[in-house]
Amino acid sequence: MPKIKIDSNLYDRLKSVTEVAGYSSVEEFVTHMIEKELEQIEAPDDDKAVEERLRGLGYIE
Amino acid sequence: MNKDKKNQIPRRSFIQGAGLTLAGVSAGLCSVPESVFAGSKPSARHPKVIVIGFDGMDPFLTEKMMDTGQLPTFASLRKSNGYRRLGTSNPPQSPVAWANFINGAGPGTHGIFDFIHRDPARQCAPFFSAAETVEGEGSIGFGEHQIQLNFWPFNHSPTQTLLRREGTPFWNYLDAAGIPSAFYDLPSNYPPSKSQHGHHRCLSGMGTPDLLGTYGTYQHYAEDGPVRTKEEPGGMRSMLFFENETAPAKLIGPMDSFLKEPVPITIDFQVHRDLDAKAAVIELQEHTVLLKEGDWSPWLQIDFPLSMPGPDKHLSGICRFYLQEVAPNFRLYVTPINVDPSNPATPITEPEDFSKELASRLGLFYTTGFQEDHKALSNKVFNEAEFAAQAQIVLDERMNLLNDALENYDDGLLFFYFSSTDLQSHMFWWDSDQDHPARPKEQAQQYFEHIKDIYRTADGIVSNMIKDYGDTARILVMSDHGFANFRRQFNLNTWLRDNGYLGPADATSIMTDVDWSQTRAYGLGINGLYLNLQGREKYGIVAPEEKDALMDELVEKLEAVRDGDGSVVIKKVRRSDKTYKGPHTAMAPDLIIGYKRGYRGAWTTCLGDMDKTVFSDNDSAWGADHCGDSTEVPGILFSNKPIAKEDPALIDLAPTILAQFGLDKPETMTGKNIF
Amino acid sequence: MVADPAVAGGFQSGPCVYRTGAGFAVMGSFLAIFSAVLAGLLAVFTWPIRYLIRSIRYRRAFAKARIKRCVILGLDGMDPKLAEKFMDEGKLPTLDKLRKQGTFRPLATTIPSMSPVAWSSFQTGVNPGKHNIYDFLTRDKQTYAPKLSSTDIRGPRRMLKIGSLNLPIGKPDIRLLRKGKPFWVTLGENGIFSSILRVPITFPPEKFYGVSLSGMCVPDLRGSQGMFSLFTTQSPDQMEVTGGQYHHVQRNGNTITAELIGPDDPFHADGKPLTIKFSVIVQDDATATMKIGSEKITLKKDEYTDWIKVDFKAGFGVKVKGICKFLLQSTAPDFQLYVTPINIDPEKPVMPVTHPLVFATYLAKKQGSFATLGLAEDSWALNEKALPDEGFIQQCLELDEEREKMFFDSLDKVSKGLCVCVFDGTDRLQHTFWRDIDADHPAHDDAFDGRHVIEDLYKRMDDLVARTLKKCNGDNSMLMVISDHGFNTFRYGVDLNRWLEENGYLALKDNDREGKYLTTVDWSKTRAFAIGLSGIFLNIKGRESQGIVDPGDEADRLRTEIAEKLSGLAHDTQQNTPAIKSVYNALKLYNGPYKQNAPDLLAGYYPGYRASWETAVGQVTESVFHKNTKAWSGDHCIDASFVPGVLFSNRKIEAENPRLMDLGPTVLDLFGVNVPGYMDGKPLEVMSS
Amino acid sequence: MGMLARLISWLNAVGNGLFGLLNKPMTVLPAWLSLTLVSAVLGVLMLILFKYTSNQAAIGRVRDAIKANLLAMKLFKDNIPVVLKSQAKILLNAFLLLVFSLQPMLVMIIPFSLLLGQLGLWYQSRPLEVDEQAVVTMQLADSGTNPLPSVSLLPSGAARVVVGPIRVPSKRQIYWQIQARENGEHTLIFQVAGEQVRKELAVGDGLMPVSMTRPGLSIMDLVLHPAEKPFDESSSVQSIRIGYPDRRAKFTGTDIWIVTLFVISMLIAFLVKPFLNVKI
Repeated sequence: MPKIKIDSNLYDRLKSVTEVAGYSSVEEFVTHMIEKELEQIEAPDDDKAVEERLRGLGYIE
Repeated sequence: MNKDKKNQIPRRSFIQGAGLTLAGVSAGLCSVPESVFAGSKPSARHPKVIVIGFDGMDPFLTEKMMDTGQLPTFASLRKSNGYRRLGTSNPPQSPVAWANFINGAGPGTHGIFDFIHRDPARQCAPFFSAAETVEGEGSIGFGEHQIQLNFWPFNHSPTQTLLRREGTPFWNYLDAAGIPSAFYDLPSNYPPSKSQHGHHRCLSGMGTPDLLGTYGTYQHYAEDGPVRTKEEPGGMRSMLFFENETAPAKLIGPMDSFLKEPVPITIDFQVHRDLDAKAAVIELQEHTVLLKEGDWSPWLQIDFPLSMPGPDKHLSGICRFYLQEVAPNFRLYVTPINVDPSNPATPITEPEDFSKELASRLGLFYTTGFQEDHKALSNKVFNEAEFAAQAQIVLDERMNLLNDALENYDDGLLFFYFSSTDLQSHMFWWDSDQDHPARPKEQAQQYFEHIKDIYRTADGIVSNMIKDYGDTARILVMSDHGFANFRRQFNLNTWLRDNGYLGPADATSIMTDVDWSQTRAYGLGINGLYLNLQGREKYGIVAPEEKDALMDELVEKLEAVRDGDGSVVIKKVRRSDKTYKGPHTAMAPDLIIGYKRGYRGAWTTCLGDMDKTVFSDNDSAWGADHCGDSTEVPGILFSNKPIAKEDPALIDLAPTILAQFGLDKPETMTGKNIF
Repeated sequence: MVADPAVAGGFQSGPCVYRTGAGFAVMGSFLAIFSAVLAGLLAVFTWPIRYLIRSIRYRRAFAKARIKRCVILGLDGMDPKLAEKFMDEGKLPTLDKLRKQGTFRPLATTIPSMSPVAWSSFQTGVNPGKHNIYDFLTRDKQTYAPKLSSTDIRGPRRMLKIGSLNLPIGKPDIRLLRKGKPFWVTLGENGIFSSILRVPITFPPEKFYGVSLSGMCVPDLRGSQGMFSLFTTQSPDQMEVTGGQYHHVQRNGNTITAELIGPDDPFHADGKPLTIKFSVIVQDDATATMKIGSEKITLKKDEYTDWIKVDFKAGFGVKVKGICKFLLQSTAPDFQLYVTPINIDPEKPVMPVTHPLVFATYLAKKQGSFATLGLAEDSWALNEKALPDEGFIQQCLELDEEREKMFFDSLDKVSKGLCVCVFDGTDRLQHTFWRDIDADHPAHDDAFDGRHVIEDLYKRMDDLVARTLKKCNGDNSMLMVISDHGFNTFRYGVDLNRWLEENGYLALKDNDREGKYLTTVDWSKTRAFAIGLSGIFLNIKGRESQGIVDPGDEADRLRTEIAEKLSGLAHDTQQNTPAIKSVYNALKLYNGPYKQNAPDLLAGYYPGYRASWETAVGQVTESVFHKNTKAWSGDHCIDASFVPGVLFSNRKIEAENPRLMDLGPTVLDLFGVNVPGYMDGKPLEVMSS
Repeated sequence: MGMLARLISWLNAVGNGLFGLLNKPMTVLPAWLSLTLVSAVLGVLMLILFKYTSNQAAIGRVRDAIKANLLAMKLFKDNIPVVLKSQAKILLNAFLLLVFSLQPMLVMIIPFSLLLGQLGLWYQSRPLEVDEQAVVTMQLADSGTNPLPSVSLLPSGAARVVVGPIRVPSKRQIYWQIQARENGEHTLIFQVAGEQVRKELAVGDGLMPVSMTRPGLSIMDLVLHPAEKPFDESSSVQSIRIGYPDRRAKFTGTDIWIVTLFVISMLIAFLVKPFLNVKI
């Protein structure tokens, strides 16, 4: 698993707000930030199979 | 395996050993290994030097035979100024002589002065001079077993044999210069010397023990043998009892060193005889051997299992059976159990795998230092003809080995040693019209003729060598000493006692009943005389300031000794402080007795025993020897290049060989180039 | 003595004859012994070192613990009212004993009261705003298509194309979308071992100190949530049905040959699935033999086979390994063979379903193959009548048995720490057999009077609890029996999209009512749409790809407006009971970093109602209300206040209104581990026994 | 006993016939290669036989149990009682595995003993070379204390008698040392008290079948020495053995061909195992 370096001051700031913001860990916090940004930038995963994947879920038809 | 060879030798086995060593002394001088290509082949080509050692080859007999045209090859070498008598060592005993050859210098550099030395701190406790066995330490016991902790992480040293020879052998200089050298059967080189750079290889010669750790112990089985196995010097005898023409027997092997109280490993075997067919079947382990009367079996590999607390460990030995007689007295001889060259229990070559390589090409062969079983002859297990036949087997094997050595020889030094000229001479030599003390005159002459045959064989060997390598190689043929009759024995200790140097007057041995406070000098070994010196010997009484005078007095008196018929007995007595130079003279005797031809120190005096009379006839089958004064028994030296030096000696050969390869003579060597 | 030479020297190979024969045996068992001894020695010798490291690293492990072991038995969907009724009737003696001697309380569930949401809150001890699961489904912001809320599977990033070959480079990216941190991860960080079996929303498995087997939402081998196959000589009306496929087969004498459809060929872009041929030879009315791959199987009518291994060969020596069960339903006049969805083979899983990876292999070796599919009970086969009631019940029983084996093995293996195991049969059987106990249900059939599927289920669970308790006796174990929600009837579906359309919030293109997945919606005129089982999303500008609602005041106003209008929505005039109790504004309901991802509004239905089947998948029908005539007749996707779960314990818990999200903190507290600040749940006060 | 011995000698005759067909191809190939091929075929045969004679289902279960316990030791390594229990179970199951292998072993033992007997003819010993010597041992029937009958080896061009006959009454054996004279498959003819007795002698330098012993009617001997017609129980001669030298196997560096056979056949069997779906 690749590791990313973060400025230690930034890390301290992150850490101090992680819990307040409702994250369970700094990693979760950072991951969420990245995911949010990626969502804006990345092309959608053009996946026809979405429908397939839902098949059989008892609650839906 | 060498457990019984300790620093201090039990008296009984010591005497046995002494006899063997005597044999070795004489055998030793002959052996010069050939140089074969060693280790990694250096890219550069090197000069070729081949040295053949005929142990104990005598110049007087050789010259006589050359004069009568019986040795044409030698004679032609002599004609081209390629022959000299070769000065031997002082005393001319094998360990001393071969060490001189090896170091290119006298005994002061290698520290070997006799086959027996004594420890003055323990007054006169004797020990072998050439090698010593050091007891191992750090073993652990399991019940009746013990295991040597000679592996990681304990690394305790196991029982091992150490070579006592000091100084640097000349092949080390060759090895360092990248020149290959190979030595076959070189004496005084067991355990086989290590090669630092991998250019040296050798098969150890005289001094190599058999699997029992002795210098050779035959086993003899006969219907008239002793009911309980009986040991004798150099052998063991047992009785065979046939029931329905089948007799059980036991082959006695090496000590089981994994037992706290070691006992020999024995292998049961069966002997079946067929009186009508005059033949026998021997079943031993997986071998079934059929022998007619007078047949020798091939070499048989015998497996000796050691008792380990874990998996069994095995020692491999080899031996041959010889069916002497089927009826009326069934007699069966078994050679000493030799170390198996294809699976050596103890290294007998450098590198260790060299012996396996040889065995894979040649099959099995004798590996002990003394191969001709002279003890069997001395003990009357063999008659003369049987001994000669067995000696012929040895010679044939060695000829075979020589051929192989030459086939695998490219350049560098090849040294090859023959013992036949020595051990057979000890038993068969008689170059005199006088009566042989032990056998009728005609018979003595007949056996002497056999010795001459061997000389002719030697001529043939050299002839082939000259034919094949005369143009490309420097060929040297040498012996370490000559030979002389051994008709009369002189008991030095009896003489010292009778002349008031050793007391009391009724003493019988310096080992038991001597009074050291009455003793100023004692004899030990074949040629050594020691003063009982204050501050050196434990019970020394001779004050240092008296030493010089006492020595001069002894020299004078000893040189004046005459036999009953008025013959001179001792040619020269030498003071060691005026004879030896070098860093290792501590063990040297004070005086070295140089006997005339025909005389030698008595069998008994070697270990300090006294006889009733000073003189006695030698009635042993061992009827010839060479342990006289060095000037009495020179060796021979032939070369295919004219020899410049007038009086070459053993110590000159090492510098000469080095010079052939363009190497300078090291400072420690006192010999000189003979060319 | 030397033996007879003919024996001694001659044929050394004599004993070797036996040696050769014995070779296999010795080799086989030698390897086993060797590895055992090696592994054992390794474990024993490194134990002190590991112990030392652990004790240094986790000085506090168990130091302040008040219990040695905590066992949580999850019975998905067990309803407190039903339980209470059966207890009062004396049908659940063990649970009744817990009620009297320990604890029995309704357990407040999450809004919405759905398993993925509820179990996520259980795992993490937080409200959905912090774990990001609001429904089974969420919508794709780009395409408006529904997608699974818990797991995101993306194919390998790169493909190597050679002709028609499509070689994947690298592994597919499988991502768990549940956020937050399960409390057993926290336990592990404090040196406490856990065994977590089949808790929903744990796929893909996360790393922690312990073992886990993923539960609900693990896909089958084809990547779906479970697709059965039915091979029949009848000509079915349609080949594709919800949750499965029909295959028309020909009978040739006594032989039927067909192909089992597997996963897509990973090496071909054309999307053709891999298949495996099989043949069935009918023996008589009740038996047939089947050959599939290298296996030969005897089929008996109305009996499931064991799990059969099916290897789909994809070329290049790659095999995609799956397992499935066969059920021979009839041989004549029509041949009919039901095949369960093809599960990932746990012995050699193509996707990780356990942590560590070999835990699946361990379980498979220990107890044989077992279902790995998240929703293993094939309710769609029942809905589509591919399975009769008995066949479905039998399936549930067999799955529960598998579950029980691994659960009890965990109890044996974990003597200190946490054991959690969730049983799904309770949920699936209540969903499908509620019609039996609700006489007013559209799918109710008087013919079923006298069968007690649900009652039997509760009794069976009571027995399970009894046996679990036995294993917990005398070792300072705390047992909790919990459910994530309760149950109620599901008579009518509510088509929220139709309601939105009727009220002018949603418009269709060309009045097309056939398309699913919101594909027929006219986004330029749509301000709100519903998808999933309770959620309504606004079509917000910048958030949805074709959004038209301004995110600010307009959105706020719209939320309030729809919520007000929808609350109290009542069924047609004959029915006085309203359908919707209240509509929640997610932004107010949730707190946490992910609440923006939640549907804007959540509908809380009254009992008897639920989002309609059509709404769930984004189809817009012509009426708001639909009769539910499916076997799937019970549900819990209604207002959370109607369907709390249960909490039983062998210890007294002093809390009037315990919540599902309080359990994690409670366990941490019992083990003496500080409850992290981000958790919303609070430790319940547990009396020492 | 007699019946069984007769059956084996009949099977041997069949085996001799079958292996006789192999004569040509075998002698063309070098010994190590033919042995390797034979080993490979044998390995596969044994595997197939094992599959159909063993209780595969039970073996599969036991192996699964072993693997499960191995994994348990890994998964629950911090729980020492679990580790120790798993270890004990593995040992128990390993023993069970042995037990389950007994049945196929018993089935295999008879055909493979006969087969190994045939292979032994080819690979155990090499024929004598010209001028090479060997010991011939004749075992006579045990007829109490009667003196040994007069026996002689009739002179032939095949071999020369170097020593013997040597008569060993205690073992009722007679020995000769013979020296081979010329290449070929010869027959030694012995005159035993008016009766003539034969024994094959192989001289040559290639690969040829070498029958070390012409056996009597003992089961073990029949299995080990299939090539020659066994002596009748009533015959005054019970066996004749020639002490051929061992053949050395090139691959393993050992002189025991059966080790090569064993190693290669096991190796092949394990390589082929997954394809044949055999549980061992």
